[in-house]
Amino acid sequence: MIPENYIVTIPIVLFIVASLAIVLKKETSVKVSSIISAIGSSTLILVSFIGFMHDIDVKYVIWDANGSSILSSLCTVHIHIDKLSSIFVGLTGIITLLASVYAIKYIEKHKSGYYRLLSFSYPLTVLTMYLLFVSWDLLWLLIFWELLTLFSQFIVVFKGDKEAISGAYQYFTITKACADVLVIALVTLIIIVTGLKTSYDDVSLALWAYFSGNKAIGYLLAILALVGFGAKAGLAPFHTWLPKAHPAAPTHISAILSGLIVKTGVYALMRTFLVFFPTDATIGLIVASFGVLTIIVGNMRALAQDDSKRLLAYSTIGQIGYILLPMGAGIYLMGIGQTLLGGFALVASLYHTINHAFFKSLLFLTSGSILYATGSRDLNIIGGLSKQMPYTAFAALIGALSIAGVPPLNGFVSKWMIYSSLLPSATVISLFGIIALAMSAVTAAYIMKFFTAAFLKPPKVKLDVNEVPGLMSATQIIAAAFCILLGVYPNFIVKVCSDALISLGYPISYESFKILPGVVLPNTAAFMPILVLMAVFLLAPLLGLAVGVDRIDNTWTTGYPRPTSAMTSFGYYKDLREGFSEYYSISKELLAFARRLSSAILRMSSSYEDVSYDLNTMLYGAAVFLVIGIFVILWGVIS
Amino acid sequence: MNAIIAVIVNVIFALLYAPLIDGVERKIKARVQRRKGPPIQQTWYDILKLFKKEEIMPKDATKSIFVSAPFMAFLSVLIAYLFVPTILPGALYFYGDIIVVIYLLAFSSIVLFLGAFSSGNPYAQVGANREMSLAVMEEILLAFIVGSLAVLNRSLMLNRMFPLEIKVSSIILLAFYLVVMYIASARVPFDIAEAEPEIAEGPFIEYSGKYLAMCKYTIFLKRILLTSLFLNFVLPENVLWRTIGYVIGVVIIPVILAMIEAHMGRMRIDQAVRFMKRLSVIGIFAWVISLFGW
Amino acid sequence: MQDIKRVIEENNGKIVVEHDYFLLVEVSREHVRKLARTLFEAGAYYSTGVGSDERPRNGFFAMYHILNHEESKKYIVLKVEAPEHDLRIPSITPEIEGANWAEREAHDVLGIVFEGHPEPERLILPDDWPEGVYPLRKDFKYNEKVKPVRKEEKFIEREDALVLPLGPFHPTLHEPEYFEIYVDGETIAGARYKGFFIHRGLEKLAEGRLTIHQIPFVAERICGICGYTHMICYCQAVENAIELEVPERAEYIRTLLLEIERIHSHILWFGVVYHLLGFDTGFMHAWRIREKVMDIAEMLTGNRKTYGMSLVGGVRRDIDEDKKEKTLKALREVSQEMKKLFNDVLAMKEILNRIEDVGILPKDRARSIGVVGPVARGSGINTDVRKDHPYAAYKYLDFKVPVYNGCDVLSRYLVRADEIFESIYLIEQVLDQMPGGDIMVERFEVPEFSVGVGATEAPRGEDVHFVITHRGSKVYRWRPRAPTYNNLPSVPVMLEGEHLADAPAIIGSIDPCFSCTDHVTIVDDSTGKILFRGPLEDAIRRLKR
Amino acid sequence: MSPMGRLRMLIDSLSHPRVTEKYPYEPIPIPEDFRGKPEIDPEKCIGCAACARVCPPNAITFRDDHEQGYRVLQVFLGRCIFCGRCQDSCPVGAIKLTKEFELVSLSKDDLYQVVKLELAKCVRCGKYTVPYRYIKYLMEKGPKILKYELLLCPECKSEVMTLIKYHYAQEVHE
Repeated sequence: MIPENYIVTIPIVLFIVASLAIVLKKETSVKVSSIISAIGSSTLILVSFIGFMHDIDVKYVIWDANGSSILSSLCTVHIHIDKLSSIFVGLTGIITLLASVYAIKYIEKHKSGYYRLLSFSYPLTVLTMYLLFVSWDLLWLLIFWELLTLFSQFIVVFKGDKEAISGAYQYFTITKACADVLVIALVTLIIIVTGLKTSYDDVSLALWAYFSGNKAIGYLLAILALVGFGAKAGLAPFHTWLPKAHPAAPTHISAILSGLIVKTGVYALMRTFLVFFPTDATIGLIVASFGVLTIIVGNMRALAQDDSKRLLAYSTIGQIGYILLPMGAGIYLMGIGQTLLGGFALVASLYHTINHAFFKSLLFLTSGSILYATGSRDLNIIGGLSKQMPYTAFAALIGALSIAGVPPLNGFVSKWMIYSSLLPSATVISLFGIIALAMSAVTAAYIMKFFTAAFLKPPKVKLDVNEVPGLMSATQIIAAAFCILLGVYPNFIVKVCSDALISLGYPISYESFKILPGVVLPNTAAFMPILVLMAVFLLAPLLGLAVGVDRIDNTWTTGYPRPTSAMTSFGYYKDLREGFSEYYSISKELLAFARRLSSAILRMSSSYEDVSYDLNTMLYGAAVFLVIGIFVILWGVIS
Repeated sequence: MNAIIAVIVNVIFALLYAPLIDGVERKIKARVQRRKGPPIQQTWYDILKLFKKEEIMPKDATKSIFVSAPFMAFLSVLIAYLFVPTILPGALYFYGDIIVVIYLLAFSSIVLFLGAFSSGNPYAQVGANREMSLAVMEEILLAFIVGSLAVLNRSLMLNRMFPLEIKVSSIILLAFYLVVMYIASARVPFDIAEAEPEIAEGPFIEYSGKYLAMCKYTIFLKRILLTSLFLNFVLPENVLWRTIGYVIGVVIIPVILAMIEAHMGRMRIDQAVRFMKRLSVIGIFAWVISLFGW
Repeated sequence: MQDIKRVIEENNGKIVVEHDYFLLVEVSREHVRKLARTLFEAGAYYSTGVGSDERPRNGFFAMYHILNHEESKKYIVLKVEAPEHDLRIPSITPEIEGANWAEREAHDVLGIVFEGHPEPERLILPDDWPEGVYPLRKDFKYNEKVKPVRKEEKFIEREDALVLPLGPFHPTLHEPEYFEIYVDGETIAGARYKGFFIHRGLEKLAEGRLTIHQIPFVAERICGICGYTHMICYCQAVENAIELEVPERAEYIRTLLLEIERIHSHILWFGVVYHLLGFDTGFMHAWRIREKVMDIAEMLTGNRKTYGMSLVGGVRRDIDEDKKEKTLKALREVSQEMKKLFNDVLAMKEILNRIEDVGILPKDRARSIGVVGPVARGSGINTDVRKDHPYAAYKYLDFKVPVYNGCDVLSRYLVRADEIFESIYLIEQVLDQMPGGDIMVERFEVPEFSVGVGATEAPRGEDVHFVITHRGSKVYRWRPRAPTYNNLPSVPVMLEGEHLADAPAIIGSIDPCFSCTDHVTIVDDSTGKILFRGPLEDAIRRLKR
Repeated sequence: MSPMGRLRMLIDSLSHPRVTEKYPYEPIPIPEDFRGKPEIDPEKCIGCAACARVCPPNAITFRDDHEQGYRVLQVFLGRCIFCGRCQDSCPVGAIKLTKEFELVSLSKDDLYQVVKLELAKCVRCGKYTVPYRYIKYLMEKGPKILKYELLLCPECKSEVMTLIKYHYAQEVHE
């Protein structure tokens, strides 16, 4: 049995090795780095498993500095994997494993791009993400946070065309130059508040004490944290970079960006609000309000998209809202003493985080397959792919149905938990619940637009395409299987999530959900998802196939034999959107304002960027820095 | 065990009754148009006839989705009957079952949307689009009802809401629910998705035989489901009175709705969306009142 | 009157025939464009155009442009001739939009080439009709067969819109006709019309086989709703050509039946429109009320629809006092019930919303296309053949012409509603003032090559028949032009920018009567076999398989 | 969405009886002058074929059988448009429009009415000419011309007339 200290470092080593694939040629480099990353990702799953069983706590002392505590924090890398971290690490492991495997074939289709940049930064992105989840120190969190932004920015820029560069630029400037300033401010404040102790334990202890005395500053801190971390998660008014950056990246990266990297923001927010801050109703309300705003903005915008990946990117924003809303609501309900519903909401939030990682990366992978097969992302042009790409279509259908919250897929379970906890609370939160419920129909509408436009409606031009290679469709099918599994057998995840929350000290017990009559758990409820599954998903197609068709004929175009035509993607729900034209015009105004604001920030930050580095020096500088850092860590372990 | 027997009886009742009441509605509509109209079993005859006819599939269609969509829609509405009692009180109740009912209803719209798009017919595309737009608006209105009910009863369990306490808020909610029920049961002026003179039955244009029968059956079942939900909200708990009330109500309400339907013109989809958007203001109002517990 | 003659003469037109009803003007090919333009600017609109093969007579092909000049109460028939070896005539479509179809039709059936026509495409002949075969030429036998030519049709695909084929078998259209509608979402981005699926070849049949007394019955069958007006129109055209005076009592009876036909046609339209708007109860009520009018017609003529009452020279049946009573009684009921129905329906907000400000046809556009009847009157054009070119007994009667300026579907709706009550008023006057006397002129001479124009105000608008007589009680050329022929080109204009859901109501608002419009093409009917294998037949074939 | 108009309409409808006819089970009233199925009376018909000449849709046709000596007059209801021109033109009132309108039949043969009339022989050449009855009718009602002329076929008639004219001319000349 390898000692835990080493287990934690195995992925680190593997990812660094993967990043060394930079020395190879073009596609080969990407393939090699993907393969090694895949192995690294599987070790992540192992780490997460062990971490969930019992907390792992490892300290790498780089050198022993007994001086000021801030220096000692920097000198020590404190890796601590608690249950919350291990959930996120596990997610990282699974999703990146799928993405890496997917990338092996997918990358062949790309004709040009910065291959080496990709093969170098991709493993490092995963690595920094991993380290971010496991580090137990605010300063190191900040360091990894910055590095993650840096490396993930490089992979966004991979294609090197105008879209990619501007997407990466927006991504970098907004999340880094804008939000990171806030994070730095926040961390500084915390350090002052906590007396320069940056370990999570110290921070949470000190902040709880401080908060009761200085509510105003506490709220300020909360808002700063929300904006700072939330910007990376795609929180509503600060989301503008997301739909530009995510579609620009190669698809397996988009899947990671949407499935995981936004989750770093969620993780940081959870860490902050569930651990550092006391469960205060006002904070919860603030978070929940931002969550609702994010839901509305993301969903309504997604309804109007023509580009498949852009649509999914907006959908990510909306789904982040569905994660933040129950989180805020949970904190709020905890704060006002409705612990049962509150705990339920928090579990729902965590559950939805997991679900979203699966179905969103699945959907991005299918959109990548479409891109791979047809070379287009434009929902106006593609269409009717379900015949040529049946596996992809099946996977996409599962993904689409689960994001739409169709029982018994996973999206339904977490959404059902959200409404079940929010609606009966008899507070303003229930209005948020109503909005979330209403917006879930919009979710269904836009995701059905994505699915039907890509796979069912007749294509505008005849497409001669084939199913994607087996490796790619296999990853999609696996992700789809997860979507089904998490929906059909939810109690495992509910247990995991509630355990994680319990370990954070919340008065939730998995058993306590049984007090609620019939949570969607087979052993406690009359509602058996498996029954619905059997009935709808198996019986219906079986019945349909049993009935069969007697005759296949031309499409009935009211008697005039002309080829069938397809709806433009812009035409979908045009009247619905016109019905909400007020919303769109308001949001247009707001967007214009945000654009002015961001351009001002851009101007500032771009001068800052210009002075500090051009791309190459940035890359080398970062690489050298990282390699040195890692060696130092390893050295600390050995000594 | 009792609940299971009740559920079986209820489902069978709904299956038999839903087409029959459509026949009654046709008769009523004929009467207000001063016609004689077909016999009340006509809808049953129609469904049986459709079952005997051949099934045709357009050659552009995606078979797997095209053939399974009508059955999926049908079964999802049928499953919703597990949670909503009809003639006998008693169903599978659990916490949050009303959400499941709403999602199942939405799911039937979604699969019909999928089925319509899988046929590749341009009319089906337009019709499905309308269907989805309406479903979104319906869901927004239903969300307000469910939210307000949850606030009012501090619970999301249907049997906790049967019957509703008589309060200002519950009366407003019931009135609001009646309007939403009318809209959701795809009656004129809200039969925009199927609008026969405009887009020739829209989503169902390519369906024939058993598939068409299933699509139609789904709509009938959905109407009775929504009516039963309403009756459950108002009927007393006493089994005898409840049953009597239910039998009367399940005839009277569709008859009244049919009379209203007969005197309406069809709305345009954008008008309908705006109308429903305006209705949602009442939803907010109802929510506020129920928050105060009036 | 003097003015218009001066204008014609100043523009090198030669007035050949001066009739109370029309002027036959001969004009050379060089001057036709300018003359047409001048006449259009003087207030005449393009009514119809007729091509004619006059080679047996003088070796020329002739094109008759018929313009309606309401101010001088005359039809102006411009005759342009072209020799067989040089079949080119300048197109007047660039000057008057309304000439588009008529010229294309003349090209299709006779092979006259219109120089400068903006869209010289095939209009009325089916796609598989061979090039260079011109069915209305006199050397083409009426029972000749042609071999169809397979042709690949080029379909228009639009990137920015869904192409929605509306027709030929669509529930909106009660007759086979094809609209290709391009929708973006549900907004109509454009529309293309393709019609003339119903080919009966009545013209060729009439010229080839029928006598002057048989044609009225064929003319009545041009339309399934307003057939009688075609019958009268044909009779009047012949009567004008041979200068025959019809007995006054016959004129009154004709008027009576024309107005009854207008009432039932309008009520039918209301029913259809209510059905298109989803208000089926209104549809049922309207048609129930209409049934009373049908009963009157049946009682007066012996048939609900095809009255068969007129011949050249008069009418075939008389009307007695008892029938008068019954008619008046029934009409009073109809009037009452319709008033109630209109009041109740106009109080329905959602119906009003569906027709108000929908399907706009601006006045100037309406004039240049040359729309007629309620469509024109709904766009603020005061035109009515009954007033402008009084025929039958209208010259003795008092009535108003309803005109609305809304240019939308509602205006057309209101025009028709008002017309129903005007018609009832007219019938009351007719029954009151009807003089005694003969109802038929039995004997008359039919001169050769005498030109006649007849026009009536059909329920759908101005109906024009053009006749050239022939020896032996036959016609040399007969060209009926139904009102829908002039109204249809305005539909794409109305549709543009509207909502797809309104398309049926807009198409319905012109009260289209497609078979009226389409009849003009040629088919051999005598063998009972259809010659054409157009898309329609393909569809039927596939169904049979 | 004002309810008043609708309510009025509803009450109005409910307070009046239904208008649906029980037609196939009960007869339906038909007006006096209804133009229904034309019926030809074979007893009265003289075979002049005036109806066939005026019939617009060629529903009435005739065929002379010069071998057997019959004229077959045939009314085919499948083409009839019920205009009544045959009734107007018939000199003896043999063809009349009845009030019958239920003409549906499973067999096309039911839609034919056939009148078979014997043809007279030309007294000069022995060829069949027109029906006997027609000649009889013309003898009684026709213009006062040379009656024996009616017994000739057209060729013989013109020959005879030429002869007569020739003889007459000669007589005059002489």
